[in-house]
Amino acid sequence: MTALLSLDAVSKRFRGLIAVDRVGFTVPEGAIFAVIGPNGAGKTTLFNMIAGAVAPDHGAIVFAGRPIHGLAADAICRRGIARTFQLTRPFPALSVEDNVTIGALLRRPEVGAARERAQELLHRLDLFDKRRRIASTLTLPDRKRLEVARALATEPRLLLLDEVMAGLRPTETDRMVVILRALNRESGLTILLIEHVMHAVMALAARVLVLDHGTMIAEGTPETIVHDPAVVQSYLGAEAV
Amino acid sequence: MPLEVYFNVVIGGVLTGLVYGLMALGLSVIFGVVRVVNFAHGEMMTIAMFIAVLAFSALHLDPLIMLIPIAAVMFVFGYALQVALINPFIRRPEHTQFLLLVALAIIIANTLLIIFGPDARSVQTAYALDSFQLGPIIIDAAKVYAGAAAILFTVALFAFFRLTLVGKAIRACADNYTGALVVGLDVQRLYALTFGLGAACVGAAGAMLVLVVDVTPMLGPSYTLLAFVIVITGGLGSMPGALVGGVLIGVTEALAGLLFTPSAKSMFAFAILVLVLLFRPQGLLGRRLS
Amino acid sequence: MIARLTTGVVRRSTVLLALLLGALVAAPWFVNDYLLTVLILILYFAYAGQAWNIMMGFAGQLSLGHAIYVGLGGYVAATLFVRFGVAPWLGLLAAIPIAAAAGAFIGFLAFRFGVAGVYFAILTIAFAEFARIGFDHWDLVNASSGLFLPVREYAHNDLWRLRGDPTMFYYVILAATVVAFALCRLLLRSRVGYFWLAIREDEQAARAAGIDTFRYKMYAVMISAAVTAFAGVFYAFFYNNLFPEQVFGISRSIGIILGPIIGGVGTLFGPILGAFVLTGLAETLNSVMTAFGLDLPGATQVFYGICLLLVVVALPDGVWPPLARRLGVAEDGK
Amino acid sequence: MTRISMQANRRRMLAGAAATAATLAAPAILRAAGGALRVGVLLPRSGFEAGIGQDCQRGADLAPAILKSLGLPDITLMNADTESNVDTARARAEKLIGDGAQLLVGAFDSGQTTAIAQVAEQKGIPFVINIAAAPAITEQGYKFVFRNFPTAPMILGDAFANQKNIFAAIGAAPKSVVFMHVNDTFGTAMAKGIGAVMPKFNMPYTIAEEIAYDPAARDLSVEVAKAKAADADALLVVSRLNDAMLLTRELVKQRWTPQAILSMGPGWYDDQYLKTLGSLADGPISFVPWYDPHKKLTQVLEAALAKADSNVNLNTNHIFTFEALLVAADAYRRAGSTDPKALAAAIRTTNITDNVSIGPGIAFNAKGQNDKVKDGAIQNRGGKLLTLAPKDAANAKPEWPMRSYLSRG
Repeated sequence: MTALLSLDAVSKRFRGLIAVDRVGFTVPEGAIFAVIGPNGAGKTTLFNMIAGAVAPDHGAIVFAGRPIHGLAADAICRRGIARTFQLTRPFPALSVEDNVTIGALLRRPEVGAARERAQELLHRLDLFDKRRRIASTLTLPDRKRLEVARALATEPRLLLLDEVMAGLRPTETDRMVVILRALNRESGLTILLIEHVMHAVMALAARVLVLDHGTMIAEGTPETIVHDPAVVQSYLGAEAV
Repeated sequence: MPLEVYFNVVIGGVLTGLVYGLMALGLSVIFGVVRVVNFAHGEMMTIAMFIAVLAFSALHLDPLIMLIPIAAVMFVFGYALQVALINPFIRRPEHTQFLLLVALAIIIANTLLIIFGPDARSVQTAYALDSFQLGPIIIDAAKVYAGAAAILFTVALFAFFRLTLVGKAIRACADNYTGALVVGLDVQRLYALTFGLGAACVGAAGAMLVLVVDVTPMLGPSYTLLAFVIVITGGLGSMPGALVGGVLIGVTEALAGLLFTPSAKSMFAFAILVLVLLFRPQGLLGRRLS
Repeated sequence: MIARLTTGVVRRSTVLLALLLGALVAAPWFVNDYLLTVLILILYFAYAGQAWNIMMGFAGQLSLGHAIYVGLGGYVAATLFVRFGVAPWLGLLAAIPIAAAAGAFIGFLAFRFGVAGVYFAILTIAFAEFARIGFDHWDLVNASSGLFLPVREYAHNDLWRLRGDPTMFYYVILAATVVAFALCRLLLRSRVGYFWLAIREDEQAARAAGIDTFRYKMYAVMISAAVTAFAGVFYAFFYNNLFPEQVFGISRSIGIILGPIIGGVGTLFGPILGAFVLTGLAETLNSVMTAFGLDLPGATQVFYGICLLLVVVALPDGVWPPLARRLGVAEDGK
Repeated sequence: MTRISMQANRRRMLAGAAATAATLAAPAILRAAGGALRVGVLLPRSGFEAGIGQDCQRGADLAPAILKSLGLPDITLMNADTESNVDTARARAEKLIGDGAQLLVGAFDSGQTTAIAQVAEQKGIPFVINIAAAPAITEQGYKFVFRNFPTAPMILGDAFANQKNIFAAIGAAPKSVVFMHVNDTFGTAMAKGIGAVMPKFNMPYTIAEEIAYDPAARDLSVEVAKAKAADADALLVVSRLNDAMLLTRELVKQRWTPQAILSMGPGWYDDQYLKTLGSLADGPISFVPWYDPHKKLTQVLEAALAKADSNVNLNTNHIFTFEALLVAADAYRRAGSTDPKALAAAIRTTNITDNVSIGPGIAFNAKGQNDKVKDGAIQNRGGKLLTLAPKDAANAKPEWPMRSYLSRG
């Protein structure tokens, strides 16, 4: 497997506070890769740097063989990286279908074709029946699904998911896991996720990276991670095991 | 041109700029906290100016003495306005607030027209036409008094925001709305207080301005625009910024009038505004917005 | 089932629009000259309001200085006509790129330097004022003494040179309003329209969805400016005089903006309805005042202001969205 | 003051009520068969020109009674407010015509006047302009538009002629002047005209500096400092009311009294100017379209105005609005019909010699312009306006040079 995304010694500082400190890892094409860590560990900052919302101070981010650090968010999306937001940001006054259609228009300039694609994705994410609803009226789980659908609509090679399981009931989490796994299997979509719900991480990810205070403290398969003493101490605690 | 002309003009610009700054301060305080752009700002000042004219013509009360009472009246007006009308609009989109305040401006200006008629009104104090002469330099006395009063008023307001509990609470609201709600501050009342204070500033400025400017009911829009320019130049939400912006705009217009054709002098004020927006969008003394 | 319902909605709004259009086309046979003038004013504001709505209603960029495009359009076409005898429709070909270029310049500065929200709005006012003062000093356009168009040839209607009676101007502005409506509908249903809505709703999320927001905001400003330019050309040839104070002034900008806000920002029909409501209101108030023999300057405007206030308090999203729901022709989510 | 303007408004309301009653009472068919001539009066009575518009209205309100006393037929005023806006001016003109106005009068502002002129021309309704100096208005080949007010070049020509008369009378003249003008429609038209007109008069002075300022200026201290620094003998100005007051105050504050202030526009003779500035208002000489104090009708008009508004001095705004209505009533008498075409034909042959303004009287040339109207020179003295020139209208000798501002109470 070739590397789709690789980070090399990426750092970011905010007003003297080091949010991310020399983080480096590689996500192979077609993998599902998880980043975990306690709140404030720098996960979202790391995501924001990959997605182009903020530029790294140091280090390199290479996607599909080309450096992308410092590019604008929209340029990075056009290269093939789509993201969701931890605090969901649908287009509030638009319908569910329009939200996803907008994503699909990136690769399918024809509105009709984009709408068809959006409807397929809404089916996939169990939102088809709600496609005429105004996005701001959706429940949190639906909004999370909508974000995933909109991100998928841009036809990414790499999908960045920022805590899409948070706030979901166990059955909903399982459903999301099934959907994501199917996407990964069928189209070879690479997924990088930040997740607190360890159950989902264990079920999905082939590899896990653990961040704490901006630095990497472990990387490996889920099984090795959960037994890593440093991880257990800093983050997982007794109840997660 | 003789050198003293430059001195005269610059000193005049600084003094007028201070009064403009106080007027703009009201806009700045309101925007900084309530996040509403007061498009009726100039009209509110016109109300204050007419009150000053009435007080002088009916009771021979000097506008500088009336400064505090007029500020108090305008405070009540602003407070009531916020409670009755503006409060439901705080979370609404900007264009809706714009419409609300434009409607208010239309009502104020034309009510004043009906009550006072269209003619320019002024206040002829004993010192209205005095000037101080220092060698070749001549300084307009009324502008000196007005400028000094503007500084005093601003210092008092600054102290209020820094030292009193209510002032600190208002600043907390401005910094973090949700946070203020969480710690149990009565945000709506604080907003009303703020709008009242902003109105008081513009009221005080109006009382001073009648010393140097005649008032007509249609004066509002040009002062609203001036307040925008000053406040954005100095930094929206920054109190010293408003005064600095006022002085900068005052001096710029004065010098531009001297060096170029005076009829185009406000173009230079707009040029400064554009430059500030582009290169220092938070304003000269404003804090950078995230 | 759902499909049948939607076609029903579409058909109903088409029928209503056709009825309105039919009534407007037939209007000159039924109304007197005064009402015809009022209708021209309404359509003029409906047209300009639609143009502004492209920028604000669709792409979410609040322009409070739209008079600059009215003024540029009017002055370019009028100057070409007065100085070189160029017909207004050819003048329009110059006015449109010039207005669009001005829009592009303002947009470029604002969007490149991250000027947004209220700051952007004030920047647009600043440029309109800039233009006003500049034209007040520009001798080629007669500075502040005003540019007058020759109005001699009234004998017959000359559509090519836009010289003629109010009925001709009425049909010109009616056609322009219809074209603008069709254009807005087309834009809103196209890729660019969806991208604008995304930017209006959440610019950061729009960028995350791969939208080059700078470019699409530029399109919005330029198209809006270009469409507005014709309002200026129409103004120049209908009133036959241009004064910088009258065409570039802040009150003209406000006049353009009020209609769409009252009607419903971001809707297709809102700007048109808003123009009817506002101009209708102003004229009705005036007639009522005259009928009661109340000749008190300023009183009409006070009542007008109060009505504006009541509408915005009662219907903050504008008159059209609730009315459309009542009529069963709601514009789906947009 | 408040009380007075309220009274004026109430009176106007009553007049309006009467007009409406008349409208309702008279069926359309009877209109042509005599009765009062219905005149639409369009003035900017709100908005930024409200002051002047309402002042003009005073002249209109006095007209019907005076004209009746002269034995002229009745006229009924139909008042409309243009709100200082071109769009509104046009709509109001259409409305007035729709409501039965048979003749229009207005509208002070050149832009609004042009908009109304087009409506009048299309409808074939005569339009008598009270005040508007832009030359272009009567260069359009209109058949139904008439102007009993001088154009900017005419005002300039008369101003220079009258100045030379005054200089000759006092045996002195300034060597240099600073020319300050407001940068609005009228001010720019005058500034442009001056280059063409002044050389023809071989004036004794040169223009040391030209200073254009903003009509909405909040402060004129810089402008005056600049003018003072030019070190000229006199001040030549074209201004409006507010800026005239601002300029005067700045002259006092900056302690500069020029030999003379020669104004070629409104402002310096306005009532508001005299009342507000008191003794400081004395001295400026205005070269403007004015009344001839010796004419009989002037005295009638002055008396009527004194009765209606004792605080107000007769001025240009009243005179020319009144004269516009005089033209209307006179035409109606001669035409004997309210038919617009007959009225327009009658106006074209107007020859009124018993009028108010200076000059031989009112008559219109082929373009509809009264090219006989003459300007006067008036000086503010002790709160009154004295006429210095032309000779046959004069009732005082000039006071020259101006008394120093610093020596006044």
